[in-house]
Amino acid sequence: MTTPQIDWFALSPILALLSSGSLALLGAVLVPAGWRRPFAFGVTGIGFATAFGFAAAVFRESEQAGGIVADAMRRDRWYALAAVIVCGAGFLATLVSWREPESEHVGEYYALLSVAAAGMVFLAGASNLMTIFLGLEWFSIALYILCAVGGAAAGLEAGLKYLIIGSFGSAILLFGSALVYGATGELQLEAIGATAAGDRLTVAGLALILVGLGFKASAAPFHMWTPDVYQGAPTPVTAFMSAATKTVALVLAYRVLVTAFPQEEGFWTATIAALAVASLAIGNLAALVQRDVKRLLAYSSVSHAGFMLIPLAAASPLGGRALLFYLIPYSAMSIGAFAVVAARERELGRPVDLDGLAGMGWERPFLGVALWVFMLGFAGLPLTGGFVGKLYAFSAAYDAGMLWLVIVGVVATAVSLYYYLGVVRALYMRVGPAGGSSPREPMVHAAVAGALAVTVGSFFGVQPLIELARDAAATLPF
Amino acid sequence: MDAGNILVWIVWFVAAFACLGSAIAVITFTNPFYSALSLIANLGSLAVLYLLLSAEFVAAAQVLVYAGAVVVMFLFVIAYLGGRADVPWAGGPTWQAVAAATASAALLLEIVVVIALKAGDRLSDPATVREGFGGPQQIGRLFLSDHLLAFEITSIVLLVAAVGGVILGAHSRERAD
Amino acid sequence: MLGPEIAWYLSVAAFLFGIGSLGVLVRRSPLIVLLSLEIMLNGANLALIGCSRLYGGGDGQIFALAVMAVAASEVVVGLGLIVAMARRGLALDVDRLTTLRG
Amino acid sequence: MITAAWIALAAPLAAAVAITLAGTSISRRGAGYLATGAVGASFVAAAVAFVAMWGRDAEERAVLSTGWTWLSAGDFSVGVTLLIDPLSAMEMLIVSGVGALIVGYSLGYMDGEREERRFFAYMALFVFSMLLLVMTGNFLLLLVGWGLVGLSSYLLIGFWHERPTAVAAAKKAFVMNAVGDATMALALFLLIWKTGTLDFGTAFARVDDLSPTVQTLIALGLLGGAVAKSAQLPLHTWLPDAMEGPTPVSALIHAATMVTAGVYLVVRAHAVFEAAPEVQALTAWLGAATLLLAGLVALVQTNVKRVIAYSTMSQIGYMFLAAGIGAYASSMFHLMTHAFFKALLFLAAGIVIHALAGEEDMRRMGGLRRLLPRTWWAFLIGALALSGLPPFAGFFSKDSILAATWASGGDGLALYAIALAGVFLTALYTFRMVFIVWGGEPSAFVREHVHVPGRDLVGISMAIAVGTLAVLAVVGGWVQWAILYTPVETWLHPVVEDLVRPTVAEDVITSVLASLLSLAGIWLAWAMYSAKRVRVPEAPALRSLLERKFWFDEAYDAVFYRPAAALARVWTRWVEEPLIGGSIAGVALGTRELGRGVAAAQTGFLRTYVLAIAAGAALLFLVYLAAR
Amino acid sequence: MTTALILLPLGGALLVWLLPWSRFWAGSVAVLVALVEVGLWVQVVLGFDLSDPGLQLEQRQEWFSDLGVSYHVGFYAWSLWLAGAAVVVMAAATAYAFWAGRERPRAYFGLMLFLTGAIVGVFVAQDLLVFYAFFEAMLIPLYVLVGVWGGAGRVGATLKFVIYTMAGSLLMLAAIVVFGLQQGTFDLVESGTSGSTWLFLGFLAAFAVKAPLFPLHGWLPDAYRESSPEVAAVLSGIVSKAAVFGLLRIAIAKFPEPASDLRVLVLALAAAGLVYGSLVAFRAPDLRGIVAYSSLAQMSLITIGLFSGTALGLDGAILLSVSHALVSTTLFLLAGGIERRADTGELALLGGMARGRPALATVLLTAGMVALAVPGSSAFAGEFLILAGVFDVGWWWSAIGAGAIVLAAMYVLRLISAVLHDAPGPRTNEAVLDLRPAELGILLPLLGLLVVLSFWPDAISGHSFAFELLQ
Repeated sequence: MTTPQIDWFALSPILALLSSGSLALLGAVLVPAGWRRPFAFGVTGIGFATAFGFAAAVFRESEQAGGIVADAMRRDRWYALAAVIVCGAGFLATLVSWREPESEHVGEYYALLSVAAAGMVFLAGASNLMTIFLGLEWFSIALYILCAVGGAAAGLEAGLKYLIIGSFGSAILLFGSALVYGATGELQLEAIGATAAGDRLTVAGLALILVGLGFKASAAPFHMWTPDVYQGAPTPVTAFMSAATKTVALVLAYRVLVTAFPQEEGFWTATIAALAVASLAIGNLAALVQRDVKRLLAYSSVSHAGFMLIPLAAASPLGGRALLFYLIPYSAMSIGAFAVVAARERELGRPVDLDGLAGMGWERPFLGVALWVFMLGFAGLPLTGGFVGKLYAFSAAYDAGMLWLVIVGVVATAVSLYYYLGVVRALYMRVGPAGGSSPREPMVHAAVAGALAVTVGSFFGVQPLIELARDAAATLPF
Repeated sequence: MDAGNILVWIVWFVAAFACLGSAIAVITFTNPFYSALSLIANLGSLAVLYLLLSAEFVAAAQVLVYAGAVVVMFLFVIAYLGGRADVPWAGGPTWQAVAAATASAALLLEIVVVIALKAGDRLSDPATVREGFGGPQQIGRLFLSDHLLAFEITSIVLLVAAVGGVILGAHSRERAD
Repeated sequence: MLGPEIAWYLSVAAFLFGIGSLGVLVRRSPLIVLLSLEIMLNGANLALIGCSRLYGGGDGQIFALAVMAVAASEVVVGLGLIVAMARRGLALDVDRLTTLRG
Repeated sequence: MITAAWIALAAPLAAAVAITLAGTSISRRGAGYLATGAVGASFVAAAVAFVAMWGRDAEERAVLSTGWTWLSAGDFSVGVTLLIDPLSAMEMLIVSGVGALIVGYSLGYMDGEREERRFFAYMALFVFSMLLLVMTGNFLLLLVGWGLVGLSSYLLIGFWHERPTAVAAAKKAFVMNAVGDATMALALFLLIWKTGTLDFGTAFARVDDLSPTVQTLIALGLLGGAVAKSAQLPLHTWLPDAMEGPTPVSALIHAATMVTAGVYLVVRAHAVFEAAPEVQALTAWLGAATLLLAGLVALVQTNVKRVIAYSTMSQIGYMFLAAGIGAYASSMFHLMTHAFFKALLFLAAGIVIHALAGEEDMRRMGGLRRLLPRTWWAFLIGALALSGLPPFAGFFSKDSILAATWASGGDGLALYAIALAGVFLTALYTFRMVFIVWGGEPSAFVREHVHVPGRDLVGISMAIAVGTLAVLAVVGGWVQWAILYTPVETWLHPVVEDLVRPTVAEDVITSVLASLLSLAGIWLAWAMYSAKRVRVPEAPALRSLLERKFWFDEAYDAVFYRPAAALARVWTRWVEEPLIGGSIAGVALGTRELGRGVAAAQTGFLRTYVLAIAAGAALLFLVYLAAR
Repeated sequence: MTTALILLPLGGALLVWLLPWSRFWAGSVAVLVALVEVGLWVQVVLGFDLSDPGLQLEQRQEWFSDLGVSYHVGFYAWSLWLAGAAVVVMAAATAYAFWAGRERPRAYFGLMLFLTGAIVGVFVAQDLLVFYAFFEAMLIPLYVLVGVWGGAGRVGATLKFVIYTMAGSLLMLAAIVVFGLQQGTFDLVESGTSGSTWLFLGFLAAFAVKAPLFPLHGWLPDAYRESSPEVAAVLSGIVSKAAVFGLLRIAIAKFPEPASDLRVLVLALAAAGLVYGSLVAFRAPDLRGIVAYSSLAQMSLITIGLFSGTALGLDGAILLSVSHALVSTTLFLLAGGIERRADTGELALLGGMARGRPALATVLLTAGMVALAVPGSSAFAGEFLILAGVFDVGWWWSAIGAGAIVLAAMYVLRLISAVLHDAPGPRTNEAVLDLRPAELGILLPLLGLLVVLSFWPDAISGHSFAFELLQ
């Protein structure tokens, strides 16, 4: 029996997160009650920061891609960059979580946050159908609990819905994996790709795997859990989910499809394109009539899944680059927007609908401007990275000969403006409820500022970011 | 066809029908308690199928872990909440039930069709396996070498679930005060 | 190999999967929905083990074991949620979980 | 000489700008003096230039001076260019001279008006514009002057802006002139593309090489501008309405200078018209038709200014006729004498109106001869000059036009007949006016306003203007008597050569005929309106035709204004509001409804959500199976 | 220098937003920055070789290399004039806002300065993406400026405006992506020309909305009526000129064949817009309606010039653009002043204002005369060149244009008469004062520029070299 060589360095981001999670959990027991919150918060924050650093280091040191533990995981820049994004998102989400949850399970909350992020980071590197399934369940189960951790009815409802639908999705993914295993006898992605068994069993497995991945990325028509869960979950959790889940789901999807199913490229590119169109259509249309801001953002995230599926459908190095780039500002904007909602929620003491935003732009100038910028970023207007992201996504689609997808994307953007600007309208053009003094939210402000910096910075500093994305995308076998 | 083969076929038949029958029972009983019990039958018959497939360790684990632990937990919860009747097919619009049946049947049929189409091909050529295939030793070796990560992750997932169970269970007690 | 070919096992797996999904789709009690999910996972497990036998590798069995653990985890969390909801006096009927909608 | 020309051009503009900018820091009188002084200075400068030109050889009299490039693009370039030659010098003298007199007259006439400053600024602006029109050396700046005189005309007609009729008349004048501007602009475009330049000299030299169609079109476009500005058929209806302006305005703009700009244009661009003989003939016929029509309409007008306005149209008809047959010198000569006597008539009428507190209806006048004796003499001189009786100015200029018409051959005889008929009509309506206004006994209305008989010339400025013009209306025509000497023709010779040259016999016979007709007209007027020996014919149909001015206004209203207004209303009501404005709202609403539908599918039922996934999976599966 | 022209107002905007200025100082700083911007522009002109038709004062900095995108700015002679009009109009608008007083001054003036920077950016952009970025960045402050500080119907107006313009610009974005990838660079100087009709239409759509061209002007009446007067002035005066820049620099210069193939279509639309706008302006019941629709007509005329394909038409279009920017601003600010006094812009309720209000009358009259392109005015010079240019394409275009000038006379005179003349209207009372010195201080420089341009339109038309761009 040979104990496998373990590349601890490559796993360091995961280990850092697991450590911080364990510490937070221990803190829930060992640290005196008054100190639990700052302790857990601090430990988690440090954990994310450390993981972020490690991930960056892994990125730098991984010019040569390689496998970890019998190729259960890949150590490459694709993984590392996704890990960086997840850790960054997690760090911001931690900041937003300050004062959350209101129940006594503070340590557990932060521990779960860390552990969920660890699972996501792991999943970004997973390169084996088994580790993929496990990774998915790892962070999903953590998220199910996080949804319900506040104990509110909506949270419980969201948690249960998420659990049942998520398990159903996982089961489909699992069965698909079994079919692919049956067709090829392999679980490892590259090995599957190398087994030229482009037969019915393989495509059948691919179909089910696509459904599972589409579900995680909340692509229509597998998106229906998204609005309910995003709305019901505690806002910081929603923020984290919207950014990080989508990141890993898409990054993973790209890896799986490109690595394991190169022969079936015609199948999945067409499917992804169709999913993209459906997501764009349904997400944008449904968002038009939303009043609850979190729900509106949830539908917006569905439509953004559509936008990010466009480079996926391109199946090219440019597409990979486009996806990774898109994820950076998207994650920042998403967390930032939910952070602002969280701040408003705490100020008003109730869920925020559009009326709840009325006049906020004037009362809370910083948060108002920030939310404005995030909305513009979502809409893909210049001066935000959202614009460059869309540009790259469209470029990739055109490059892959899918001009029609560009047109669809453009039309969808036009529709989306209506509700993004609706938020801005609420912020600035309505008279709000008489605003009291804002609770001091330095952490949320810091998170928003960070998100803002990334959102705007990714517009001006495209070159360095796109180089990162290019190096990362170069590791996938296109 | 020798006698051993016929015996296996018979066992397979019994186990497979028990398995499907109990599965149908799970989803048709109005009382969750009976459903949970049916699940035990389902798991047991599955274990037999696993044995036929030379997966001894898995079969054992199935009976011990699943039937022994998971379903018991179910039963506790059901007992705790009281057995509320729940009629299948009830509630929701008719089209929903029709669509549900259609979708499930379609999925099922499609998979079966795929398998059937492949049946004469690759699926009819099982490998010859060594002695000890599916035994605890082989499983243990795989878990600690190639699938070390899977093993670790499984434990993490279980830990997370445990924490979750504690939080969700304990939480409401506090709320009740 | 004695007895039926692997395809037969896979067909049983498919039936289990289908029955499980039907259960999820038609039952309103979250408990039975969880049970149905277990059936779906078991179907997948059977397929995995069958394929494992087909290729003579242990990967499928390992996978199946991991799935069992995951299934157990899901059940733990699911039951936790159900208990918590019951204690909060929420209806144990997925059709009545519709405060989040639209 | 060229410096003097620039000064002549700049002085009135400077005055206009100064008055505008000074606002209330300049007194009303001051503004008047400033404007009069500036126009006077202009006249002096023009005279200096004239004298300087006189001293040169005939061939060296034309001088070009470009101030700066006004407009250029690609190879096309137009400068602010002055062309000072005998023709423009003559016009400069008329414009600035008559202008100075009338602006001076206004000092008295407009005294006490609240917005006197504005009036003088506009007047100065007008003189500048008119000078620009006649002095410039290219078509574009000519068009600029053309437009600016239109603008000044608009401003001055609508000077009493609280009178709706004045405002309406001003707008009408502007719009009709804009039509002329537009046709002229089109001719200019054609010139640009066919000759590459708008400079008079070069363009005229190149016109000969163009195809006949192009030549005709250019000439037609220019004629359109000329017709609009000079109130000839069919763009004549604005002029009578323009009488809503203060009387000095009518005198300066709508009698002496601006309205004759069309004649100037035809003479200036004679090369173009000569290249297009059909248009030339059309010019002549339009002139003839206008002179006849205006003469007829003038017979039934009751407003004293309108009678004079129609007579102006009619006289300009003579000028067009002359220009059309190629009697350019005669045309210009008549333009000059007409400026004198028509300005005189207006100013004299202005004194009457002033005396009667703004009343312009002839029917309420009468018997003013004794009350305003000096004005009476001035008016009478003007009337005689207008009727073309020797030795008054009109006799010399009009008779040479008539003779030239006879001599021109072709259609000439028909035109000649019309022109002669016009002479009769002129005398008739002029003296109808004379007898009604001045003859008979003063009406009660008159007596009420004019208390002290004989004190008619209230201000020295008005006296000077009327006096000078009265003298000019007599002696102005002596400058040339075609039978004996032709200095005007000689003077203009370097610029434009007459195409027709009547014989002495034709001249003499025409003079006799015309004088007799004129006398006949006067007699008939006396008989009908003073002695009442002859009944004014009833002929109600004819009368209403004339009173309605041949229904031109109504026709234009029905053909152009109403359809345009209706179209505007229809577009606003049925296109702009529902379609253009509403379409986006409709699209937005539709999209929203679609969104409502999509959101409604999100029922909150967990089983539906799962179903979506299951169904999606089944469908995808099926498609994959079918495709592989 | 070019970049400084962009950064100065943007920096000013940040300054106004971030420091706690009082109402007075926020406005003062903004006006000061706007004036310094004008000064900077003058400085640029002084350092500019006005006889050189090429790109000058170029600056280039790589932005992202894999798609060939760089921050590339520079001035052509003709774009220099457009930028000049922009900074002047923005200065006037800012000053007017300062005088009129606006709620939440720091936000307001910051946005105005931001807008200035974005507009200048549009006029100097030499890279498609830089252009697009500034083009859209312009929209952001406008959205708020109209939506927050506008009139009663502002929200609807804003929505219409944004949806229209964004729909157009997104089509343009698609076209940009395709064009840039086809060319391998997004640089406008480096890239070659394309023969694709579809791409051309994509660009055309964006600019046709922005200009606007018939029938894509649905946003115009509301936006012009509901925004505050200075914002309406900026919209019609300057923002529309971004379309001029785009049409010339991109649609025409980069797509010579489609532009000439579809010339008749564009000209027909523009001619329709010209007649349509003029006629509807003639029916409009209020001040701003007339100016708004006249803007539609004028922009149509400018488009005709741009698509005439002749030096006369193109240079004339630039001249008319500058002239229209100044006139339109003057008229909107005046309309704002009148509405402030009379509390309404309904023509039926106004009238007789000339009596006793000489400054108002003179300024309105002068601006109106330029607006109707009285011969000798800069607008006339521009229109003359445009129509002379398009005469080469077909005489009928010129004929329609000439006819529309007559209509222009009709609606402008209607405006002037309805405000100034006839008997005083119901809202013309003693409280309606003449223009204040501060207003004159804003309006007279604009009028002064117009007068100077009227005396010497060649300053622009002869030093634009718009046609040379297409060589």
